[in-house]
Amino acid sequence: MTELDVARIRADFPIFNRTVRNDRRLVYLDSGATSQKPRQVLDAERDFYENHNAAVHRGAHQLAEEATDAFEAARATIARFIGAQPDDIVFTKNATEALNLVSYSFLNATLKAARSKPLPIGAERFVLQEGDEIVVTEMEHHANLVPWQELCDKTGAVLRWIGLTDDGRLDLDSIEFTHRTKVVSLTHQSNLLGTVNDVAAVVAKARAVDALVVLDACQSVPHMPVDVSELGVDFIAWSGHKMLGPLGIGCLWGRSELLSAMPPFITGGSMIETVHMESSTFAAPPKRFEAGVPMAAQAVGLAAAVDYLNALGMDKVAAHEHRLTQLALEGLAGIKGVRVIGPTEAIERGSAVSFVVEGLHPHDVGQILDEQGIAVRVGHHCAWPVCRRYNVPATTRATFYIYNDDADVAALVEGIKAAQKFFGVGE
Amino acid sequence: MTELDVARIRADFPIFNRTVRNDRRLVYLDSGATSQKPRQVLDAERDFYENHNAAVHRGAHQLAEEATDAFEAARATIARFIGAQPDDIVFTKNATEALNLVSYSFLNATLKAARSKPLPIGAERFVLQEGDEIVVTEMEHHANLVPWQELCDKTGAVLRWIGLTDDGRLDLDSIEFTHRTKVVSLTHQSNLLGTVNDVAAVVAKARAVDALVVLDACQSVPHMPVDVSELGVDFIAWSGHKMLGPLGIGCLWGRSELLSAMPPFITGGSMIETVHMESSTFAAPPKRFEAGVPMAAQAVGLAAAVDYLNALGMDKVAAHEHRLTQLALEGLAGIKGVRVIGPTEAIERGSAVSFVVEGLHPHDVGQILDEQGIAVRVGHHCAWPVCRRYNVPATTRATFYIYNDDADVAALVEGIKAAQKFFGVGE
Amino acid sequence: MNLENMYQEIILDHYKHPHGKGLSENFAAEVHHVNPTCGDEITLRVTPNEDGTLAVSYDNQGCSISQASASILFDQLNNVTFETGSSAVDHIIAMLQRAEEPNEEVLGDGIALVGVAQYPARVKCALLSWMAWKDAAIQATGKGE
Amino acid sequence: MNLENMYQEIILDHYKHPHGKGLSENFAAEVHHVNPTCGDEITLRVTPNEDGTLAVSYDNQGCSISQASASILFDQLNNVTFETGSSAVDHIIAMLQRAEEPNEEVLGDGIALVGVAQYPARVKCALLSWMAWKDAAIQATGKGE
Ligand SMILES: Cc1ncc(COP(=O)(O)O)c(C=O)c1O
Ligand SMILES: Cc1ncc(COP(=O)(O)O)c(C=O)c1O
Repeated sequence: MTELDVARIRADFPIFNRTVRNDRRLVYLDSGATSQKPRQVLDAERDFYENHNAAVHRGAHQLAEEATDAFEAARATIARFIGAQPDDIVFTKNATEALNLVSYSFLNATLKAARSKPLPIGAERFVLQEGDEIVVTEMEHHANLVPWQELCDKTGAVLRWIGLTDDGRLDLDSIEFTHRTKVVSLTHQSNLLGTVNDVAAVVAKARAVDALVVLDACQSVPHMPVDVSELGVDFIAWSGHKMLGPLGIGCLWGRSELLSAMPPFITGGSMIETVHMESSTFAAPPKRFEAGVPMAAQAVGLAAAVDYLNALGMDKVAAHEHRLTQLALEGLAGIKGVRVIGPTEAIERGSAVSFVVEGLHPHDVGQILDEQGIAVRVGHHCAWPVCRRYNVPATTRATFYIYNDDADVAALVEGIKAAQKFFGVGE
Repeated sequence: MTELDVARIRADFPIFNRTVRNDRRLVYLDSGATSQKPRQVLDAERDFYENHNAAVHRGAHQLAEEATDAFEAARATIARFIGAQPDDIVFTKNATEALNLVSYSFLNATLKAARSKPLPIGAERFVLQEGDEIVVTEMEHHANLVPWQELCDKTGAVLRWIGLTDDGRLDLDSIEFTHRTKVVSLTHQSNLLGTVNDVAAVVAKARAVDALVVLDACQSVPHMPVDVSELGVDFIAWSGHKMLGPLGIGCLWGRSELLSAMPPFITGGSMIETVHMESSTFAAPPKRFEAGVPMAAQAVGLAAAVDYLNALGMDKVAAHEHRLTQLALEGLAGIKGVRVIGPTEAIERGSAVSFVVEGLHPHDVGQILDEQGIAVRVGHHCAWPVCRRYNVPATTRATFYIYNDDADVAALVEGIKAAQKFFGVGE
Repeated sequence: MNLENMYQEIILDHYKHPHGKGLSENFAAEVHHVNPTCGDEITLRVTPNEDGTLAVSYDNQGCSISQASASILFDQLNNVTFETGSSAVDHIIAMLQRAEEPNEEVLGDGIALVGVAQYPARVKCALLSWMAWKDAAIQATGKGE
Repeated sequence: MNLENMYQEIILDHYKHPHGKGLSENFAAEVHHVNPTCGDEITLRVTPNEDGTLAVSYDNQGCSISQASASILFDQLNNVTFETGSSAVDHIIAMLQRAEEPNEEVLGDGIALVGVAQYPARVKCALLSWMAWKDAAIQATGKGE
């Protein structure tokens, strides 16, 4: 058996026991925003609370030991999932915080250097000069755009971006990286277009000018095998909640020597080495970046999600999504008045399929789909510049995951036709 | 019945079904680090995931509507608990992030002002000049000390602090606030000493020089009635996990006009108004400070914790803890060689009771207690400067909560005696 | 489908044939409001007339609900006083929060928007133009709340 | 109590009567290590002798385990070569992670620390002085890992 057994998978997800709107079957096509959670993840989290709950890294009693063990074992499981070492994984509240952690490292190193305050060895890589360049792409999620705009506003660095081709790909020739380019931050897979970017090509260009590379892996780690030792990037950031894990946890992976060179971001308890009223020194990564009591139960839940995905096999997950994406693209191509925004063929693309329906606003499309039990997302999907680039005010987006099947794709296609009919557009 | 029914309360906490070490009854005296969780909180979180899970504020489908409703209803419940308006409550991952959010507002406003970048109306209050003063106290948790040290390091502001008296109180005359004092940040209750500070007196001094007042309420909101409309402070920060709530959520309350005047801290999706590649504008609070998919399930769990505490009555919770504290202080006073660090009478103090045992290191005391099933915390409790102030390398700390009773206090007293006997110290 | 409650004929009609769309050159105050979740946008201008009423003009893009709502707003609030307009805004908010019954005298065709109250995520769409009007009218008249 | 495994007589003895405590004035490298969780501290100095071995001196404060461990370290590592000391450090780490059986030839009284492995939170206490020695020895000799 080489394919996913969707019926069996669905049985693990309690939410599919409920119906939506007038007793319709739930067709959940919004995993790009957040995934549903299997029993196994909820059980793992609950077991932590019911049997091992304590503040981790803070106590010597048995519960504290058990909680700490569970937390660090979770870190190791998650690290293994992306081919990394445990100490190079930092837990954050979501991917957004992880990306901000990197951008604030530049800010904090720059400010401390300017005042000759102590900095970790190697922190020069994070010190910006007025006019230094930060490169993003035009297809970034706001989480990988706004933090860099903010960094530029506060340091005098300049934001530049890689443009997009008409068919939804990076136009790598649209800008040159220069010796002023200090960091390139891009998404692995666009959450709006579905495009999977050619990371190797960007890394090669960045290495040529000695720039660091940050990868927003929110839409890749949940959906395909990802191995940091092969990617060649310096940081990757992603969220737990999009990969079957709990809300409230995200991850940053960074090259060990870079994490060690970064000043802290959020400061407080558990990230220190010594504290005097006058000044403090800081622990080594990952603790340096995990101030305060951490989300240990969520880490344990996320590790259970990793176990769940590993048991399915990430290759199979990717193949399954690929097939559904292909089906969906074909189905949408068959509806008059529907235009896909992003690659129209299932080549180097993931399962985020955005489209517009002529004569209908996405909000209205989404509403009619919802009435049929089909949950899609409508709007700019936190990637407003992409909408502008393709001259649409918003899109309707379907995203597929392990619990979706052919019937879900068919429901989407029929649903769009029903929307056209309702509003009297289309054929 | 005016007292808490501890047996009944304990029945709500699954963790008390287990034993620790050699099948000992769990005597959990570490709620100051994190509290245990009742069934009701775990059920609420699970119900969210099993029946309403979706990314909040991001979709138009039914699940997204339900998730958003649950999240915002939770905010309203939590706001009511401290006498606040929902929109003045910002969710963070823990209290540490909440305190950093405030300190970074000063940093970000200062940097943007220096480059004439757009700032919200009223942001001048957050702009620091070289030599401006930030005041904390010598009894702060690292979470309310290190962020301010960092802010000073990056802006040239100067950190000053209110010293402590020998009996563990703030020595309010130890420093004068000046016209340079921009913000005073102090703890409501010391997590090490147990001291409950005279907030009104500090507020009066701060108002006289027009300084903002930040209150670290981590050890007060879980343990006593707290009403922001009576406190007179400008911000309060606390964590969910110390008040029966899930890990991974904290809260910042701020005066509406101040939150509105603050530039964003962590930036990304859901906190924006418009986004262009060149620049962005930001949403009103609380969204401005809640970038990325938020911890909605945890908010729902925390609201259930609030409901649980409300049903008990915070007055009764405080009275119950007060009685246990009194008992504990009496019990410790009766052991030769034991010295309490902090107020020795249960007046203006909470249930955190720290002590040292002559001839024994706290780590060893904690170990012997642990062997008897008694979970205490040992070390500097993230308040290292307090240890230095009282000339102890560390302390052993017991903290009491709603599920503790007289037998727990007695176990602690007997346990300490056993430790003395084991190591051959004491009488 | 149950949706007919929200998408009443009269709403779809305003959507397809909006009233008064297009900006006038004269204005005392202009505002630009967006719904950051979905990108709906409206530019709205207000000018006091000699008789103390306020003329309104607008241009917008968005879903059927936000477009129809703006068209209805034009019918109801063009050339009314600040006070009349403000109380209409208060009423439509209350209606969409199910706090008040629809009042046709105040809202005209706007009472057909009552079906939107069933779909909390769409309430913002229906209110976008009304909040913009309030904002612009306050700026144009200097009247506070 | 089961604790006797960790608090063996021999450990308590080192704790109460530590060997070699006190800093010598001569040193090539000095390090200060802390256990940030509980505040245990050690200052440790290393000086190469003429024969190529390394003299060690230290001062510390902390719990019985960290104090006893430092006293044992003094017995075992004072005036040994970098290589001998390093492999002892490797061995005690492995022993405390239960990856190797205690080897008395290498650790002397240190094999009594094996009981600490049951209490993960205390492992750091037992290792504090050994990690400090390694750090100082590398600095004093310029030898890497
Ligand atoms: C007084 C005080 N402030 C701040 C904190 C930090 O809270 P958290 O670790 O949940 O961020 C704590 C608890 O650890 C505390 O007791
Ligand atoms: C590509 C991409 N980047 C970043 C994010 C932000 O993730 P989070 O909201 O979990 O921080 C998302 C999802 O919202 C995303 O799809």
